[in-house]
Amino acid sequence: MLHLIVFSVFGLVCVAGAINLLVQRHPINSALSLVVVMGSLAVEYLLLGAEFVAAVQVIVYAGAIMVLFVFVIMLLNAGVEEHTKGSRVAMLFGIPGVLIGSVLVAWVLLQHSGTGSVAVGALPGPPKVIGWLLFHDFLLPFEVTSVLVLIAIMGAVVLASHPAEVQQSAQPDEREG
Amino acid sequence: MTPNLHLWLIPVLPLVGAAINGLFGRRFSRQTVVAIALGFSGTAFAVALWVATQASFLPVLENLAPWIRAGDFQVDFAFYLDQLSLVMLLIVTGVGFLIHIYSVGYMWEEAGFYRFFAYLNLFMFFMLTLVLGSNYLVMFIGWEGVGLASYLLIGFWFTKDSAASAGKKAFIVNRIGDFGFLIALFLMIKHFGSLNFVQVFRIVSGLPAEVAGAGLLTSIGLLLMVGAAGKSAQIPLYVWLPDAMEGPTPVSALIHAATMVTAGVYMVARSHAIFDRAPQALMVVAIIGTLTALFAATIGICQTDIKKVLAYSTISQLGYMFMACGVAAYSAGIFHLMTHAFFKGLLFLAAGSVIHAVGGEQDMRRMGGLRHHIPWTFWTMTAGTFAIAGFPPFAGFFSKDAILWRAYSSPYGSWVYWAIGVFTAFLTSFYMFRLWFLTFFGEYRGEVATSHEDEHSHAGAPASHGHGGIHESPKIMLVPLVILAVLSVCGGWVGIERFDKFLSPTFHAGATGYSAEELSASTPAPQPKEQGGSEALFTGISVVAAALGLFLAWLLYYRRPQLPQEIAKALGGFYEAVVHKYYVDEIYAAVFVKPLIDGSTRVLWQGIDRDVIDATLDNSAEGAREVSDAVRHMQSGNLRSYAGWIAAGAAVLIAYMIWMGTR
Amino acid sequence: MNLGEFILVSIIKIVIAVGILLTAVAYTVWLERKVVGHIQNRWGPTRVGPFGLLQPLADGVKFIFKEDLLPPHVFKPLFIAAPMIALVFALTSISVIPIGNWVTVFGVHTPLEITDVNIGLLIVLGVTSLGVYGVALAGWSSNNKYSLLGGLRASAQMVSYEISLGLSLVGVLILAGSFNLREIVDAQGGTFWGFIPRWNIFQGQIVAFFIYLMAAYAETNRVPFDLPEAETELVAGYHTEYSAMKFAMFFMAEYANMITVACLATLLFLGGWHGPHRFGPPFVQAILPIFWFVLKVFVFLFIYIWVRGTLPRFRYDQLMAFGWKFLLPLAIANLVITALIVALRA
Amino acid sequence: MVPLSYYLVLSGILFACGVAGFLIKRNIITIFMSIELMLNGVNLSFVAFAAQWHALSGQVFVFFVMVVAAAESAVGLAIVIAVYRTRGTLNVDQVDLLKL
Repeated sequence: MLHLIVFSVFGLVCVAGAINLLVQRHPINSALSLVVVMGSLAVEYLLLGAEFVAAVQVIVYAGAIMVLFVFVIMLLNAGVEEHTKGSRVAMLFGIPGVLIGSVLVAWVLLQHSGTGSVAVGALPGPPKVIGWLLFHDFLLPFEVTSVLVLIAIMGAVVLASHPAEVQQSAQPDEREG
Repeated sequence: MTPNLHLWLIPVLPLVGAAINGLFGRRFSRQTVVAIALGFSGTAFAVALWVATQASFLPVLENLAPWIRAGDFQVDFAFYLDQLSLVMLLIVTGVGFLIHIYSVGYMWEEAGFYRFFAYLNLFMFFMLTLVLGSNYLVMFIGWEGVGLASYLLIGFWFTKDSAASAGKKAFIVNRIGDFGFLIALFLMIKHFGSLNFVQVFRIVSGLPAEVAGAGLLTSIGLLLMVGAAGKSAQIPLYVWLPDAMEGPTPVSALIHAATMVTAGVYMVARSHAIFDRAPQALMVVAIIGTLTALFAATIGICQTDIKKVLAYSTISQLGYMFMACGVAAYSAGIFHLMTHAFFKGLLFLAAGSVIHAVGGEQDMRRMGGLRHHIPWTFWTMTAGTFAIAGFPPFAGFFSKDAILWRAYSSPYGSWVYWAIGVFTAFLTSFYMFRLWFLTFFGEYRGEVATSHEDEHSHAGAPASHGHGGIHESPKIMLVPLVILAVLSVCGGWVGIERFDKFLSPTFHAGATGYSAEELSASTPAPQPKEQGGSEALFTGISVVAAALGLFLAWLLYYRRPQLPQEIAKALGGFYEAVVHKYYVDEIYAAVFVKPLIDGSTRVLWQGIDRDVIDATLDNSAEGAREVSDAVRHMQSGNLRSYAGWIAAGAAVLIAYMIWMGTR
Repeated sequence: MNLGEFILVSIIKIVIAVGILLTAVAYTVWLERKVVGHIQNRWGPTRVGPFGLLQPLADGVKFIFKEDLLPPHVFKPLFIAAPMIALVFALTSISVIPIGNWVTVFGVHTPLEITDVNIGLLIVLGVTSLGVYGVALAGWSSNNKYSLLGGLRASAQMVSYEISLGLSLVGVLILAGSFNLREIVDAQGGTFWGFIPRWNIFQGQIVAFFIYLMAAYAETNRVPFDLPEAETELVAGYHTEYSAMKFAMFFMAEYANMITVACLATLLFLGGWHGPHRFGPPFVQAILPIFWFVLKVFVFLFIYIWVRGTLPRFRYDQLMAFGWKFLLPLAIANLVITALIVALRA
Repeated sequence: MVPLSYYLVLSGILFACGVAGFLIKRNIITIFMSIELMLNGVNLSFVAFAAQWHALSGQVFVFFVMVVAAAESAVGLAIVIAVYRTRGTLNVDQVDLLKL
């Protein structure tokens, strides 16, 4: 019972955050809603016993990725979203498509809700075991992702770095400051 | 132990020369080009001579590399040398080398000097490949290659419309023959599973002879004959050869008299095992040869262009060779091929020398009395003329006499062949002496040769010489003439019997299934059909025919030069027909070319190509454009639209999956 | 222990912990003013109470009663939320930090921390990594260029140094084989050859300790890495527009973070509550571990203040270059070497 | 005991919200956040399935998803910065040309 209550509370927080993300017109509000979603998801992970995943969720998603988002929003000083009518297709086909798809999936899932249920901490994911899995069964994907991250770092640096002439004109200013 | 003869060297050497001259010749001086061209072809000749000294080891099979391996079917790059190919090898390299030398003098002033020698070397390469190939496919490479070289050389003066057209004509007519040849090859692959001479002949000799009816071997034989007729200018595919005289005279001598056109004869002789088993095909060969000989000779009588006369004479002589092959007297055919290469090469070169002397004029009616001006040419040409006319002891006498005798005495022969052959010999003698008298005797009928360049520049021969008057050719042209003249005189002394014996391993090898009668068909042994004594009588008749020709020519063109016009008037329409080569070109144009062009234009081009194929493509392109016009609005560049499509598609997929899952 | 008892004990512990923490924060401020004052050859606070000991109390009263300014151009919700976020996360992280062994008080057996979890270290890291939102949002919502620059600097700096910080801890984790802070401390009990304690700092993690030290200074925006609030260029950085209690929250959050970092350093590198041989009566023996712990934290905090009093500030590009080009490679090298040694020993 | 399907429905709702955000929002950064939301929804179902089938590899996959998400957001945000620098806008409706 407690499990269901906790699940429902944080599930509702999750959904509320997600909907707030859609409703808010300022990106920074959306970003904070997303942080809330991630935080409550971490709690859901804890409920399922995945404590390590929950911690990493907070550290990586909330603590790093979303900080990056907030940082970019601040850097670009992104303002309130304009309401341009750019795409009829998205409204005519996309939104109904999403609605139909999600309703269908939910319907099917709830039809079979009796087939399986999980208890609190159903599958503890201690860091040691997960580390073992990562470095043995998933060693190759792990290494490949490391290469991916390296590429992403270089790509981000190259993409976001100023063009040469801007950099040259910017450097003296920095020194003066 | 068979020594390694390095046969591959012989064709490859000219190829290297052709490659060097063709790729870099533009920057070389003429001397360098000559050195390269003569060096490589001369070396090839030397290697061929050395190979000939090793003749005791024949036959030799040299397998260089595998080419096609498909299941059991296998074709290799392999060379095969036996007595037959050795004879051809020596003719090709020897005569070819002499004509190379001659060309240096003849072509010296031409613009595409390096190009000419590159082509000439290329021709040598392909001709040697043809001769040395150990299977039909390698032979076919050479076969096509010499066609290509011939095309390039006929159209050497490609800026001249007639030369370009003549080149195309030669190429296209040859395609018809090659078509037959190819089908013959396919039949062999299908039924014998091999193209290797040795294997094919072994299989063929195991088959029973097809005495009546058109079976497999007859079909193959006839198809091969079609190929041979194309390459060797036999009825009905001879029409390209006279036009091929548009090319430079050395080319006419080398390709269109001495070597390439004899490839058909070589091929038939090489395939003797097939023809021996297919008497029907053999008969067709003989009939075609005989008719061609007679037919071309009659046309030759009325030609006025010195090279055209020689061209028709070539066709006629090739007819003799086919006649010989057609009566299974292959060695006689090859013998005549050899002597013909000598004297016809000589005649062409001498004719070139004459043309050179009179500054590009080719019409005999404007020559005359040249014997004092160009004595060397006159005497060599005389040797050639007597040789082709068949006077003893010149080379042509021996070979032609052998053919005529075999045509009668062979088990496949008939007196009809012999009679036509003798009549043709008379005609040959007549038109050759007509040429001789018109050119060298009487008064000079041309204009005084100071400003001949304008009017003769059409002729293609070296018209740009900055010399005046009639003059003898340079020594570099005369040396080959003299050598060939000596060969024309002496070339036949070897005699048909010894030649027969030399070639007998080729023509009798593997013929285990032969009956004794057939075996002896190509030997001069006494025949049950006729006593040996009558051979002398036949020889006498043919010599008399030749002499008759000489007399008639003397009468008409030396003694009473106005007589030919009167005879022509008397003959009327027939004479016209002969002058116009029996209107064969016109008939071909009306029967084949025009319907083909009309059909292509109306049906294939305007009907199928434009209204069906083009229309299909145009309409589908138009349709695609219209559809794209409508659909491209989807690709607006708007990210959210794309996402909308994806979402809608995903919804459809989910719905489908659920529907499938709940069914 | 039933649910009610659990909740009761938890509440008591939370109240005690927060009380101790806030007091510690207040007196860390006092300590800093005193120490820096003496370093700068002056007295520091002396007027309020003996040795100025009541100065923090006076400051608190002042902050509470000051007018709470709300500038007109700020983004109000976040402007108000930002200091709360900062303080909440700063205080939260203390909840998993143990200050001693299990004790039995009034018949209740309980660890000397609010809760003992398996992944305590990760939670501390996660919560501190969330602290950056307070600073960043404060800078952005103030709608002021100095604040914005401060906020930007803070977020970039904290994200950058978090990597080095985390990597410097991995060596310790490899040695201990656990994320549980209590187990990590337990692994450091005992001595080498009877006199060198088996602290991680003496187990080859000395390099990691200094990396941690430097990264921690940057994480807490302290000198010499206090670029986000560099007075000379950014007025006061991200809290330029803040005053009264909101400013006090940032202030408290900063010092609470310092204490958290000091506790973590003590737990991970300095052997936690382990000290020399036990001596004295049972009561003293019970108290001694806490004493050792507090002493180590105090030493660490003293170093903090000492550094503040002596070192100048970095330039921003130097700060980033230092973090990415020096600390990070060093931390990785330390990690690799530690892993190699452990693997070879095993 | 909570039925597995509740978790899955929650994850589905999050995912659908992400898709809807992609469709509705005009700001590139917000759209990016919608992608992260979708990834989070997927992660939840991974963990839920892991608990259901007692297979820890489900949790390991979450790590890979996170790593990929981190890499993707780093590169993506760099692209956003580059786009903003050249176009001066973050509105996707105005960024519909490949070439300026």
